[in-house]
Amino acid sequence: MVNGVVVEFPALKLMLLLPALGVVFNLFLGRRAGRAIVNVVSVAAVVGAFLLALWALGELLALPAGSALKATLWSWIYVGPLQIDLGLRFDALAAVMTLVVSGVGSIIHLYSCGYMGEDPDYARFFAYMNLFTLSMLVLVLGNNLLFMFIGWEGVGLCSYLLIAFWYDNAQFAYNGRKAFVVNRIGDAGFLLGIFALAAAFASRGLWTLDFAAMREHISLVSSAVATMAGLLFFLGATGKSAQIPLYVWLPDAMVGPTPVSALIHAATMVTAGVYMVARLGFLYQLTPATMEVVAAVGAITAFFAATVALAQSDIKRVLAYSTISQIGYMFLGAGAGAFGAAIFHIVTHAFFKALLFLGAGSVMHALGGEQDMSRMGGLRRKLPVTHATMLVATLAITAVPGFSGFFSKDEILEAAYVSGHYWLWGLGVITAGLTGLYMFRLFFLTFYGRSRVEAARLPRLHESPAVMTIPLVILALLSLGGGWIGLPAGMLWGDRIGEFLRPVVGQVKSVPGLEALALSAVASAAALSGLVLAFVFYVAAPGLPERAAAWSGALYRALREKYYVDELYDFLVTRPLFFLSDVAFDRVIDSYAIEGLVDGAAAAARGGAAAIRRVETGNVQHYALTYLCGALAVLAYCLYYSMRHG
Amino acid sequence: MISGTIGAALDASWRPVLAPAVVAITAMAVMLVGSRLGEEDSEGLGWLTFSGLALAALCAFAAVGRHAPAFAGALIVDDYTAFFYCLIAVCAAMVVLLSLDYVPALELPSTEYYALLLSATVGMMLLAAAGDLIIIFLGLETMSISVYVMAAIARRDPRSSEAGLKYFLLGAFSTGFLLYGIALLYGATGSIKLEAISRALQSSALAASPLVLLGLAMMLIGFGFKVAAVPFHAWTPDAYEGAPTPVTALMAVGVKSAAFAGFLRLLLVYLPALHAQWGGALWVLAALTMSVGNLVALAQNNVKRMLAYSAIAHAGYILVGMTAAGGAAGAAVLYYLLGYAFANLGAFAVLVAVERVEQPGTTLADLGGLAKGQPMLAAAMALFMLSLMGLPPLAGFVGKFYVFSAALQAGYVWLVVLAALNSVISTYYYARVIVAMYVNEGAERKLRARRPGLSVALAVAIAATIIIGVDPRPYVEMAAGAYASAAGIARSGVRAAFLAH
Amino acid sequence: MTPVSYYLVLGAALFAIGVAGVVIRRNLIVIFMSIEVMLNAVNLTLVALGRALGSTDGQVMVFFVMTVGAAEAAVGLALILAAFRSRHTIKADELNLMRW
Amino acid sequence: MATWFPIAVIIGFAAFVVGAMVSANRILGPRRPSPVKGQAFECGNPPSGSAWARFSVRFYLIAILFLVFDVEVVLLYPWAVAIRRFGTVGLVDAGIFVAVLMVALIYAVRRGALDPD
Repeated sequence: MVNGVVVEFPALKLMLLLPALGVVFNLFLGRRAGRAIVNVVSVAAVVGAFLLALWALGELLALPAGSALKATLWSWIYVGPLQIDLGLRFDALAAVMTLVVSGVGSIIHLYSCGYMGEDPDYARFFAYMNLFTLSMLVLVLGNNLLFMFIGWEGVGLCSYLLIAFWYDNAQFAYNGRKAFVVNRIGDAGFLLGIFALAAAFASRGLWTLDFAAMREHISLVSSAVATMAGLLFFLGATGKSAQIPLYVWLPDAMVGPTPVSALIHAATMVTAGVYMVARLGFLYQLTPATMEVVAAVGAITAFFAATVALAQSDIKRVLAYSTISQIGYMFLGAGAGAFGAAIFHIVTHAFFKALLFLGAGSVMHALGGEQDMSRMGGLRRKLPVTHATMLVATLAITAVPGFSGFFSKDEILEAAYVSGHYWLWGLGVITAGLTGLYMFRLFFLTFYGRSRVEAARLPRLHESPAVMTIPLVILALLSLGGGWIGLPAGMLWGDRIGEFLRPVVGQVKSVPGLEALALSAVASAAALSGLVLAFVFYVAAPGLPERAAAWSGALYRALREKYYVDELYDFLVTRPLFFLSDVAFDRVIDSYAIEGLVDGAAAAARGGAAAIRRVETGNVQHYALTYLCGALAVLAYCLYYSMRHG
Repeated sequence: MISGTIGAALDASWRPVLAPAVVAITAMAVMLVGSRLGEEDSEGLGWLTFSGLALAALCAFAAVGRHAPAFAGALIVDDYTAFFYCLIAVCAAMVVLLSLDYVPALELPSTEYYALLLSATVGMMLLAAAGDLIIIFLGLETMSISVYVMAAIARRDPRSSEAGLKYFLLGAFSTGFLLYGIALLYGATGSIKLEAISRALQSSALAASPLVLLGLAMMLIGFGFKVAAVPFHAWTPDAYEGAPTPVTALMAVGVKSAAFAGFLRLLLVYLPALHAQWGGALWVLAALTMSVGNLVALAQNNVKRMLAYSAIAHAGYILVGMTAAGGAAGAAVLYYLLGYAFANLGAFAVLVAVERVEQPGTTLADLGGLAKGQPMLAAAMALFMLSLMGLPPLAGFVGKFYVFSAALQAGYVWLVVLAALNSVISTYYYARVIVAMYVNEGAERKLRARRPGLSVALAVAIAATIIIGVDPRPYVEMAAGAYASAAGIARSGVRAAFLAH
Repeated sequence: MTPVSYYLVLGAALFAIGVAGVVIRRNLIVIFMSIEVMLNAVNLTLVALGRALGSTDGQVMVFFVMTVGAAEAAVGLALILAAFRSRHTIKADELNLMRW
Repeated sequence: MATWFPIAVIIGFAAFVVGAMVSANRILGPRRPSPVKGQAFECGNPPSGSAWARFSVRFYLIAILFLVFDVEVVLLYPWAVAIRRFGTVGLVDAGIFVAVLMVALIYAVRRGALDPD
């Protein structure tokens, strides 16, 4: 371990204060202040945080490797000898994440000023966006698990509120419920993981939830506990980061405003799970079995989501599945021990995926909210800037050599191969091919071919205003060049981001240059063949996809219907829970069962309308009977106890 | 000479009951003044009640810093008592603030309303201070009988009288069980003083006697009713729904705190020798209470009814803490009650503000679009829901964290896992309220002009919910000190188990 | 002298009769009377135990139970009256405005 | 003991006869209930109105008040028995108790609970 120093840096608090002020202002004064001031305040809050992050980065780079900046807000909870401070810690890992969150966040806030230009509820929208930025900063800067959990819950809440921003009630009732249930399952995993880890340390006399301290003393934790805690945390990560089995909420989340999808459901929040696993890397490295699970879930999710993305026609849904797939890559990297590569992929993914969403938003903006790709096509001349920037992003996500996605994905696949996960590496390569296919399918369907835009919308087709296109251009530049901070070791200036992160996330094995080159070549070839296939299908011979779909029949239907997983979950989880609540407890136990007890089985058997009429409760005597049954149970317990012990 | 004797008697024995005495005198004053004034000046009566309660909250401090039996052991005066005197007085005062414009709006008989509120408060305080079985019974009944009538006080609303009647019938029914338990415990140990009972039960032969066990079981059943533990909970939703909203707030907060105060003192402080006996029963009650409360709450559309099931669920979490027993658990429960009280009071305050006169009872649909029309009210309600949900860093989360950690330290791993899963389920129905306010559209509604009292109550609840959660240390110290004082262990003893130094 | 256990058994039987009455009878007044039977069963138990133990606490307790019981009776009858006025029934199972 | 035996026989016989007559009625008698038979017997006239005659609520109120005050006074008996032992303090305490009852009485009077109609 490299010996760094920890330096007090109070300006970190300011980084949280700025968005917090933005929230308060927008929530309570926003409507009165008017649109222009709201725009300025909310963007300034995030940009200010970004500038502070740059300043902090400068300070950090001046310190020896492995150092960190810290600031303490106040001491929060005491349980036994356990003291939990609300403290901030700005080390290399947090630095990268903070820059991504505030940097990409700034760009998306700027874009939102244009995108939400007509919405009457802009103040509320920006209040939520600033609150989200605040929570996300807490999540990445928190120096202990509990503080991180505050941010974790906060981003979840904001995501929920922002998804709901444009929902109509009926949809929300169903989708919101699903998103919520699924996410809470993950959160329960996280919370139980915290308890497990805290208890494990406490049993060895160490009372802490602080990352640095836990990392130092991780050897105190037995591998069984580490496995359990690791799996629980990973369950939390699958919920937040939309991995199998808890990914189902993300595609539904796409009904929110597009900047929200870009910020929350692509660039930042959904990668929080990866960040958490990287942050707890010291825990995962204790247990190879957990690492295997992480890697396998990641690779399988990547592949699975890519296949679903092939058959979707809603542009944002394709992007949602592509996000799930890319995060799968990140977990593959993390599971293979290459936490640095996973974080690197978070960075590049934030650039190109935010760009893709914002580009899609620009298209939708031009088409009056149309999301169905079967009603797009031939847009490249009408939307030149959007087209050009989307092309860069699509090339980047396809991992064409030289674009940002290439470097990070390459590192991940190399790590998977080197660590001996040959099957998962193979799956990753196939997925790379699929990525090329479905992304260029999206690209060609949108911008090339015959225009399928509804005639009524054609005259009003226009490129988006500058406040929206400038962010696109900035992101395009980043997608193009952002990967160059992590070149393969030994090439030019080498893997700068990897070296920067190494003291925090550790080192991975690498392979000799020639072998690495061969691995890259295979992956790139797969990606490019996907690209070519997409060209053939959607530009050169547009009739082909129909025939292919007809030919594959059931498989295509399964893909289109997302393997029917939503239906399965609804059947297995959501409905039983509500059935239990609604029918079992409410109607049956409270009334039916007791009614049966009172009047004998005959009454219950009378059935029909009579039974329904008789299955009335609110009857005070049923309550008394419940009470009596409870009382008898308690008495029976005591009798039993006294017989056993008396 | 005589005045000297009386003076000494006052000093020796009145100081500990200063707070309930002030409340009782205020109650009589309200009866006398109110019956003279007639119904026009209900607000004046409200402020009279409020000032009496505020004075009582101050007088509560007269009990701080001593641990002494008073009235020959009938009452116990210590920091624990002072803590609950204060909490109960504050809760009741907040309820008065909620009632100020509610009582005239619904044309409730204000003299009776405030007098009953005060006598219920006296009962709660006595229950919290009870040092023998008679006072437990008297406190419980003074509180309950007053609240029965308060629940039924809206005579024009048939649901109100139904709520009162149901609450009364089941309450009296459960009183029978509690009383039987008291009789058996008295018969087995030969004393009604808790201190003496505790000493008698040190002998293991007596502790295992069936009479003691039966008495204990009956008392569990009786208290189980008051704290709304499943399966003794069935009255809760109906009573909460039908009662006028401020009365519901009193039931959810005051009655519950007082009942837990008595229950906790009885079990954790005086019957720890029987923990092996009651621990198991409480385990099951806690598990059932959490699960049923949360699951049934999912299906509710009436907000008051939903809050009733939520109150049941929270009783379950508190029972988890009680199951764990010990200093850390006792302090955690006290802290939990503090956070729970303010979040709930706040939620009911919002309901009072939103409720329509012509149609009391608020459904989720009624909350639709509240965020647009009343952003402050909606934000406040969201805050309270988040705290009840247990979202950090609000009071609800910290309370749960303490209670669950105490249970974990005591080795109740599965109970904590169940509790964690339950709090996951609970987020759903709390979130529904937020969604209703922020997402759903609703018809523009004319609200009653809000009087300053209600705004003050809201502000206090908001501030408390945030402050108690964000900076819990002073409140945790207070809770730990209170429990330590009751348990007669050195304050540092509980600290060591609970607080870092 | 009759052993105390006789009284205890009688008390228990009375208590059980009261409980059964509460659960079975539908007339609110009768339910209420059953509750009074429960309370008086406890009173009997208390007096018997107090005498057996030679302490007055039991008897004192009975005084309080009686007074509280009277207050409860007053309130209970008033509540039943109020419910009867608004609903015109004293059947327990017809008070079901609120449920589920 | 022997002198009690005939009495026991008589009691037993009486019980048997009563039991036999009641059960014979049940076993032998035809039962065809009809609405008319179910009516209350009012000397041949059809019954009118409910059996729940309305009393003035005043009766009820006074009865309740009597009940409560009557029972509260119970608490004074033990005090009266031991009055000398409690001395001045006891006197003051009892005074407070009575004062509280007085407040209730004043309240009841002011509310008109004791007014004659």
